[in-house]
Amino acid sequence: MKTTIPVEDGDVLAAIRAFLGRLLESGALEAIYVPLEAAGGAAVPALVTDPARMAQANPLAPVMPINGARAVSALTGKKAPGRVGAVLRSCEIRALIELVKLQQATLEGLTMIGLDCPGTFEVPRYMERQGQAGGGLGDYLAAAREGRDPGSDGLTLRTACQMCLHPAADQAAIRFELFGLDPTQGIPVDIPDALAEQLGYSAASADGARQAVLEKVLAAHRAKRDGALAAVRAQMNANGGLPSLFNACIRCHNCMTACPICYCKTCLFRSASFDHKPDHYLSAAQRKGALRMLSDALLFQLTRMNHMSASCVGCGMCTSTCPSEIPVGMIFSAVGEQVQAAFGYEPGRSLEDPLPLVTFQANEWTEVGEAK
Amino acid sequence: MTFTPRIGVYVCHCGINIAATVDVGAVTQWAAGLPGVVVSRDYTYMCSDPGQALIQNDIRELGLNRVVVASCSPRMHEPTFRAAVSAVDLNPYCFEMANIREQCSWVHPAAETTTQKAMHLVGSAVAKAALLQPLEQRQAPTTPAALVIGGGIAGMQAALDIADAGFEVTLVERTSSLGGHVGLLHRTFPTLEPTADLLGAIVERATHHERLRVLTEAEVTAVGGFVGNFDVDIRHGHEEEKVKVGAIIVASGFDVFDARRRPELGYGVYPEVITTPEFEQLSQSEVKINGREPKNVVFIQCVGSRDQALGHPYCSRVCCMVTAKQARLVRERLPNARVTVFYMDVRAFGKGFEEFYDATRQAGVLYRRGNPSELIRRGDRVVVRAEDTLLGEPVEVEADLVILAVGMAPRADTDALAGLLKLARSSDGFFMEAHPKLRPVDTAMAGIFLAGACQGPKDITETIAQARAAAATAMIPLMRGEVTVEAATSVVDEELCAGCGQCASICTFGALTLHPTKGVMVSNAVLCQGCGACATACPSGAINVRHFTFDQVMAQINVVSDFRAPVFSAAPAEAEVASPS
Amino acid sequence: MLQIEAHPITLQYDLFDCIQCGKCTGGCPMAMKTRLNPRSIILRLLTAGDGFDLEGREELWDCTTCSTCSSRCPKKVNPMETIIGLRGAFVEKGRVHPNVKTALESTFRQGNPLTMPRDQRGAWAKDLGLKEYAEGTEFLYYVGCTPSYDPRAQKVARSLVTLLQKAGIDFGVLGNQENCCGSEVRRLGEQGLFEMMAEENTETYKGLGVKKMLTTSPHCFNVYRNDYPKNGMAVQHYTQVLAGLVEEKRLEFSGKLEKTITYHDPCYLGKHNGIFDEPREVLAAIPGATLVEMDRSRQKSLCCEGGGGRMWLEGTNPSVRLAQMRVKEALEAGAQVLATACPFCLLTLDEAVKHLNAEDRLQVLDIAELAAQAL
Amino acid sequence: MSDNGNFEPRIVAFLCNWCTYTGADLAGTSRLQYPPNVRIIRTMCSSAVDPVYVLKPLMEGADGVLIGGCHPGDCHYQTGNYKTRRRYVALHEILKASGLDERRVWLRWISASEGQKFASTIGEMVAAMRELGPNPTRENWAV
Amino acid sequence: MNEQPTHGSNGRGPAALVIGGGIAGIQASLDIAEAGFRVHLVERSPSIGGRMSQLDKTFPTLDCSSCILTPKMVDAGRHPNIDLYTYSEVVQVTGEAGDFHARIRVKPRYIDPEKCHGCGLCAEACRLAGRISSDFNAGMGKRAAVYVPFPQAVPLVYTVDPEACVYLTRGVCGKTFKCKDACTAGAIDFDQKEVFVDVDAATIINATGFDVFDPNLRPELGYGVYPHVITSLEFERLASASGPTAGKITLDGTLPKKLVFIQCVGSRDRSLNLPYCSRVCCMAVAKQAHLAHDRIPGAEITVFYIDIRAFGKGFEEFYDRVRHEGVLYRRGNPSEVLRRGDRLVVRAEDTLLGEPVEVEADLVVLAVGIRPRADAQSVAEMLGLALDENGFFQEAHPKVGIVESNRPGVLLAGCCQGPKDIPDTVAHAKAAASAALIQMAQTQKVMATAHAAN
Repeated sequence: MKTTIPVEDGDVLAAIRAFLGRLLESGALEAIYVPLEAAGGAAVPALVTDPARMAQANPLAPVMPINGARAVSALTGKKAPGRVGAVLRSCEIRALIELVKLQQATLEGLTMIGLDCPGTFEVPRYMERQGQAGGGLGDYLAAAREGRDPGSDGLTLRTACQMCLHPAADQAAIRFELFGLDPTQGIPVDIPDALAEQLGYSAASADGARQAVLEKVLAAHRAKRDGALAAVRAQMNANGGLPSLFNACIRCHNCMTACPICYCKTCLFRSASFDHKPDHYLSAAQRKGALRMLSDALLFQLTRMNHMSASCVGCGMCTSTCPSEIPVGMIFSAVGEQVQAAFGYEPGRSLEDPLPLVTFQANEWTEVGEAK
Repeated sequence: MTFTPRIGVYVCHCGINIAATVDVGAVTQWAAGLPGVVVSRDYTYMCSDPGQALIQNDIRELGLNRVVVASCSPRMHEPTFRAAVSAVDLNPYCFEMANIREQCSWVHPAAETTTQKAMHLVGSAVAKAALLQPLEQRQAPTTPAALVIGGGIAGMQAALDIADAGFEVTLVERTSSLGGHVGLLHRTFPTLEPTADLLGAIVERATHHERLRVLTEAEVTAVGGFVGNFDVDIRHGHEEEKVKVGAIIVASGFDVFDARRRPELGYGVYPEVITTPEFEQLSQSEVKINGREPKNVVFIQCVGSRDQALGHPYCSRVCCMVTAKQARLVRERLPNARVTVFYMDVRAFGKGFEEFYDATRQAGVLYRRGNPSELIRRGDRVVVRAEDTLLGEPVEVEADLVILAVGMAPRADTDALAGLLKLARSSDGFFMEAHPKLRPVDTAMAGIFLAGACQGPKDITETIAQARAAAATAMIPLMRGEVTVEAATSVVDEELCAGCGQCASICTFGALTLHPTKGVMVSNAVLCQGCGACATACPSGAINVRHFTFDQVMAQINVVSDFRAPVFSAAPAEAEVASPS
Repeated sequence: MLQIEAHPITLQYDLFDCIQCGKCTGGCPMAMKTRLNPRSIILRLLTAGDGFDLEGREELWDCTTCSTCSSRCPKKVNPMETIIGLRGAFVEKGRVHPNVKTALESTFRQGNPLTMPRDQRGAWAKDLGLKEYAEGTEFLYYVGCTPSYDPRAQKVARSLVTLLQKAGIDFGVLGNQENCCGSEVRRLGEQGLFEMMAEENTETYKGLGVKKMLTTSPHCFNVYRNDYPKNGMAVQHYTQVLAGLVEEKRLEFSGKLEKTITYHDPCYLGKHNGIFDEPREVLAAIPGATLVEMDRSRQKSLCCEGGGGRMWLEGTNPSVRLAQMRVKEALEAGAQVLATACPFCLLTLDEAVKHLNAEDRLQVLDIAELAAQAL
Repeated sequence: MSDNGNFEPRIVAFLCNWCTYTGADLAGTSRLQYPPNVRIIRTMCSSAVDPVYVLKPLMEGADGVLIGGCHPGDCHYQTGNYKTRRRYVALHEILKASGLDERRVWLRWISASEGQKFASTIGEMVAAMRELGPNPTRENWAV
Repeated sequence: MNEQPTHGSNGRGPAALVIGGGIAGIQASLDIAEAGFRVHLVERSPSIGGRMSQLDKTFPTLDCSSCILTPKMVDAGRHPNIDLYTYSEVVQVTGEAGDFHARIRVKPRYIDPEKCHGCGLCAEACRLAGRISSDFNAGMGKRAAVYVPFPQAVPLVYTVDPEACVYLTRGVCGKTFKCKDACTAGAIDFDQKEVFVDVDAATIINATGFDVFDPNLRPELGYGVYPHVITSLEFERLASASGPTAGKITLDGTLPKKLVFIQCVGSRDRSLNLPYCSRVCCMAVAKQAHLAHDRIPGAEITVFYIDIRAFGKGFEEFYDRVRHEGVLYRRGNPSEVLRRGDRLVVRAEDTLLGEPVEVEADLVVLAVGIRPRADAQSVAEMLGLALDENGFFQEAHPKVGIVESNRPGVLLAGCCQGPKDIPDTVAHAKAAASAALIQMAQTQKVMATAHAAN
């Protein structure tokens, strides 16, 4: 049901903290995954069981150090040990759904708590922003209400967020709505009826301008996205193309480590198969007169595309973690978009959609395999 | 692992089949320089006893632990050499072949490039060999029973042989009675024996054999399992039943060519025009057309055979003699009738056939060489228009009965059955045998065999021969009581497996399941057919198909991707280049 | 318009056995130069239905009855006899070449096709003191028409007599009583006349109690051996007799004959009756003689175009003559002597040599003549 | 790109054991000539062709990669080639999107009885790769 | 093929006697042995392999004959359930179905098979090296008096040819035996005597094969007179990589430019009492014409035929292909072959032109038919079998009894029953194996019960 969480003297964060606290106190949930504010102003993803700890919880912090899907995968595995909740952004939820299909996580016993997401900043930007005036929560919420980019000159949102097409956490069981609304008057929440009763909430609708503002945000993001992807595609198809884009890659595998979809225990490229003998490198070098060290950088990226581009939700964590500032996420979004389009597949939309590469039809792409 | 490969490379001349286009000496010398190679030799015929002895000696003398033979296709001689190496206690899976004949010397000119290709192929094989692992072939017990699909003469004969040998046989016939096409025949060539005589006896035996279960109006709906242990679902009338068998014989027969596809011959338009099968029926009662005895009878051969235009390029093998037989019958039944046979070539190839053809002509049947072009109506008769190619003149022959010798076509449901049994089909649409010469009744699917016209046109004699051949081959696993289980199956590396289950969803044979506690996948070697789709599906490389592992293939790729003219590195000290021939 | 019924003929000659392989026509020496096509004739008969028009089929008279066709047919069809049968139809209707008419009439009246008087038949041997054949004589020497009347062929008969006498053979002749054997009559399609003659002659020989006969001509030899009703009479061609004598050393050659000889197999001796070796044995026994073979020898011997009544018929293409081809072949083979054992061959080949002005390079001789020279 | 007409394309082919590899053998037994620019690696099924196998040669400078499988419906493993087809579609999109020339990777259904088709396919592919010119990665060591 | 199951304790179950080690005998033996029964395989010549081993390629797939045969030979030679008796003959058979007793005569090779490695030093040393015409090469190749018929022979053991060996024919061979001196293994033993082995068998398979027609019986075709008129079998050896010319189609070093193939030589010929069709010649010629086209650039190839009998799977398609390659098929049965200058001339009628034709040729190949083996009669008497009107072994019934003979328990396989191509032969052999397996299964039951009884 739709309800509204009362907010006292405009302190939205407090209201949310209280709400999360009550989820634990009431015993509705045994633990909740949520960022806690830590010394130095960092927001650290944590699993909270003690309601008192909720005093530091800050789901509204515009930062995403990791994609929560990985965390949830870790704490549910093939079955959640207890009644666990997780505060997640849309990109985290969609990644989580892919991981569920890949049997790396389960929604069983998990309560997803989502928020409308106006976007996040890279961790360093977030830290900078902390200090600044107008960089506070109020401004962030206002941006959400007006449907404008919370970023400001010099302090821009993560590019992935600027072009996010899923700012609303539609699949979450509990959903905090921010777009087009003034939460200081009470925070509209979508919540399962049973839970609402248990916590003693009653139905109350305050939809306001949310839909309109959401449209506006999407429009802006779509425009941004189209431009950005067009740009990166231009680069990929330019002379040198993709290889030159990855020339800066140092094969640190950060992108893979940060990627919520890359679930392998050990990446193929870290396995014995790519742990070559010295003579291998020598003969490889002899072929072209020079061999890139570490080798197979592009092969690694292409193989990763091949493994996960169908499931890529565009969270951009790869870009965020790339020390060489290669627009990895942009590239993968560009590729992913085409692969997903080919199969009419939208990652994270629903558990019902099977992964495109583990299913098939007898009578599809019948032209493929026949000489043109 | 501390294993160091000691590889022997053996390059075959295959007489001149390889040596004429590939510089065998150069290949041999080049191979000697490859990592892990300790000996490299060439010889005229590696497959010959001395060739094999050469390899066996080196395994003993030089302590080889991997062997590469560069010769013909592994589909040809892999078993030969595997047997040869295992005879001296080298695991047969430590052997690899380079196909430098079918895929090199036979398809390219004698040139440097061809030799280079051969070198790459050998190098690729050596690279793989270095990573090969010994595998064990296991034996699985077989179900001492057989399934025969089709109750025609082929199916019955095969079923009877297997049952006579002491095994339970289930015979599944789609229609309500046994006998198939032969049941529709009147008499047989070349003996003119009434069909009923020979067929009756067989049907009788089939229906009363203690170990033979005949299911009419039945069909196979699903086939699972593998050689030695098939699980077959049969729909029998209204009930479904499951049977377990060790071997399956397909004897599903053929369809008759539809003469309407040659409209110029007027079949279906002129009542005077009938087909050979229809004449079989007609000839059992009084031969009358339009209520009167025909005075002029014309047979037309190759209707729907030797006809590329209609996609039947093949010869139907029986029509010539069927025609000769029917022409004889006409002469017997209607002594005053003129009988003319139009033919292109008279194919009287079987035992007693040419003699029968002679006798048919002696009986007054006129054979005219030519393939009639059209039939037209003239008054109360039809006129066959053709060229007598031996006169070199167009001719018109009036007829009041025209018999079209229609050919044999693959059954319309061949596709469905092929899908059910995973059988391949030849370009002519009939089921494809494993090898046209030496394995005429086997299929690519172990434990499934072909009998009769479902493999291609045959007369009764050949059908029975082939049915019994299929029976003999099918009996082998049943009599052995065991089959060898494929050793090159999938295996899961528990360290790498994340249990994502993509492999399980992709596996056709349900060979992969999630371990209840370990959270990793488990492969069932008996169910696994070794296709390798799972390995492709696994992003972490946790699943490999033995003998075709990721590392082995990548090693091959590393060699063949390097198209530079092969570099001769000085052969390592212990490596030896030898050429006894 | 010369209509005949085809169907009876197809049955009479088992033409349905034919598979139209063409082996007959392929080997037919006349097919090379005329319209004659045995295979095609058979097919036309088979496909003729009721009526078959012989009008304009003059090529049927080209056939030399050399039997190449029949001797090679894999299906045992006999095109040669079929053609002879068809000639019969012409004869019945009296539609034959005047020469043929004359030959037939002459045979009927004079007992020879050469229009020679019956009472001159024995004249050639006047001075030889030959005895009349009588019961008990070992051999009846059947001379034959051509050797009896033709001056060139007479030499053969004389030589043969010399040889037989030298070998001390007990033989007799019939002189003017000798009657034509009817061989050519039969080949010309006059079956009726032939059967009449065969009957008469058989009676005569029975009456004389002839047990063994030898002939000059392979044609006579053949007709007695194969066409006459069985009569318990053993017929031999003289070359067989000579070969026997040579082998038994009853006939020995003291003289020498420093000649290169090639032997032309007469059709009626070779292809018809499979006698290839005896003539060669005789030649081989001649001291000094070198035997060479032409490419076409034995079963492949090229017909001289003298058989099947062709002695009286030019044929439809006289411009090409097989005898001349044959003579050229003999010359190619490097022979100085072209030996044969048949009067017809002798005459046709002799004429060919003259026609080619090769008399100085090549001599045509009968084996009997050669043997006699070597005595 | 006819100026590249004279260069020798390098093609790596992965052939399924049951159909295309056998078809290639048939081309051999039938002595059907085709360009020697191809190197064949045998796999049990086309579905066993890991995209890495296709990408690796392309990185090494091979000008084309051929995947050969049984015709749809003929797969010895029933449905392997259907899976191959999807993987190929995905790979094609990746190559297309990432500006690596997808025209260098071919999938072809060639049965055991189609020796002629195999030979002509190689011929066509060599010609097509000539048209495309050398794979840039031939020279690019930094991949 | 390791650890074969064998019925009955250490193989003393019912056994089968297979007479003839051609593809038919080999296939039947392998099937029976694979099913776990013992087989006594008896081959008269020094090696198994039979006619098929002489062929170059096989129609219509063109795979090389020895390539597909050699593995089978090796399997048969290696099979633990097969006792191989080569250079041996069955001389006597008694008993009845289920309980036959046969006597095998093992001829002396004058070589100890245990010691011989088939190295061939003896053959090199032999005084007659390169002077004895090789039957395997249809008389075109030469070998020594001590020999293996062909390199892939199974077993690879040398044999001294008693007809040729100087010592065996004249009692003395120079001062010293060159072969003995050469043999490092000391395998040569001129004191070897023939030995007789008695074996029991539940069933007997007769797979004695066929002979080819002797074209001297068709003198007009000039075989034996013209060196460049050869038989199809001789052509196979010429075309074979392992043949006397290593696959070069030539008799005198120069490649023939004009080839003429003549079909039905000794087939469909009632005048020679060979009325039947030999079944294989049409396709054999098509194949050889293809090989000639393949090996001799620009060769003009003509095939004379009566009817083209391309009846088998893929045959018509192959015939189409050969014509497509430019081989000229002319309908007509050549009447004679003549010499004209240094060329041969084939005279025939092109029955479709309706004209006699003369075709020049550098090489004429006679497609000789299949005949019963010369010794069919004596084998038939030894086994108590009937022959049909053409001299092939008579089957029990032309349709349902094609592998059974008139004698219960004795079966027929391959061309000894009538002309067959390789697939038909293999099928026939396997059919015989089926009948044999039934017999043996039943015999085994009897044995088992008998065993249980006492």
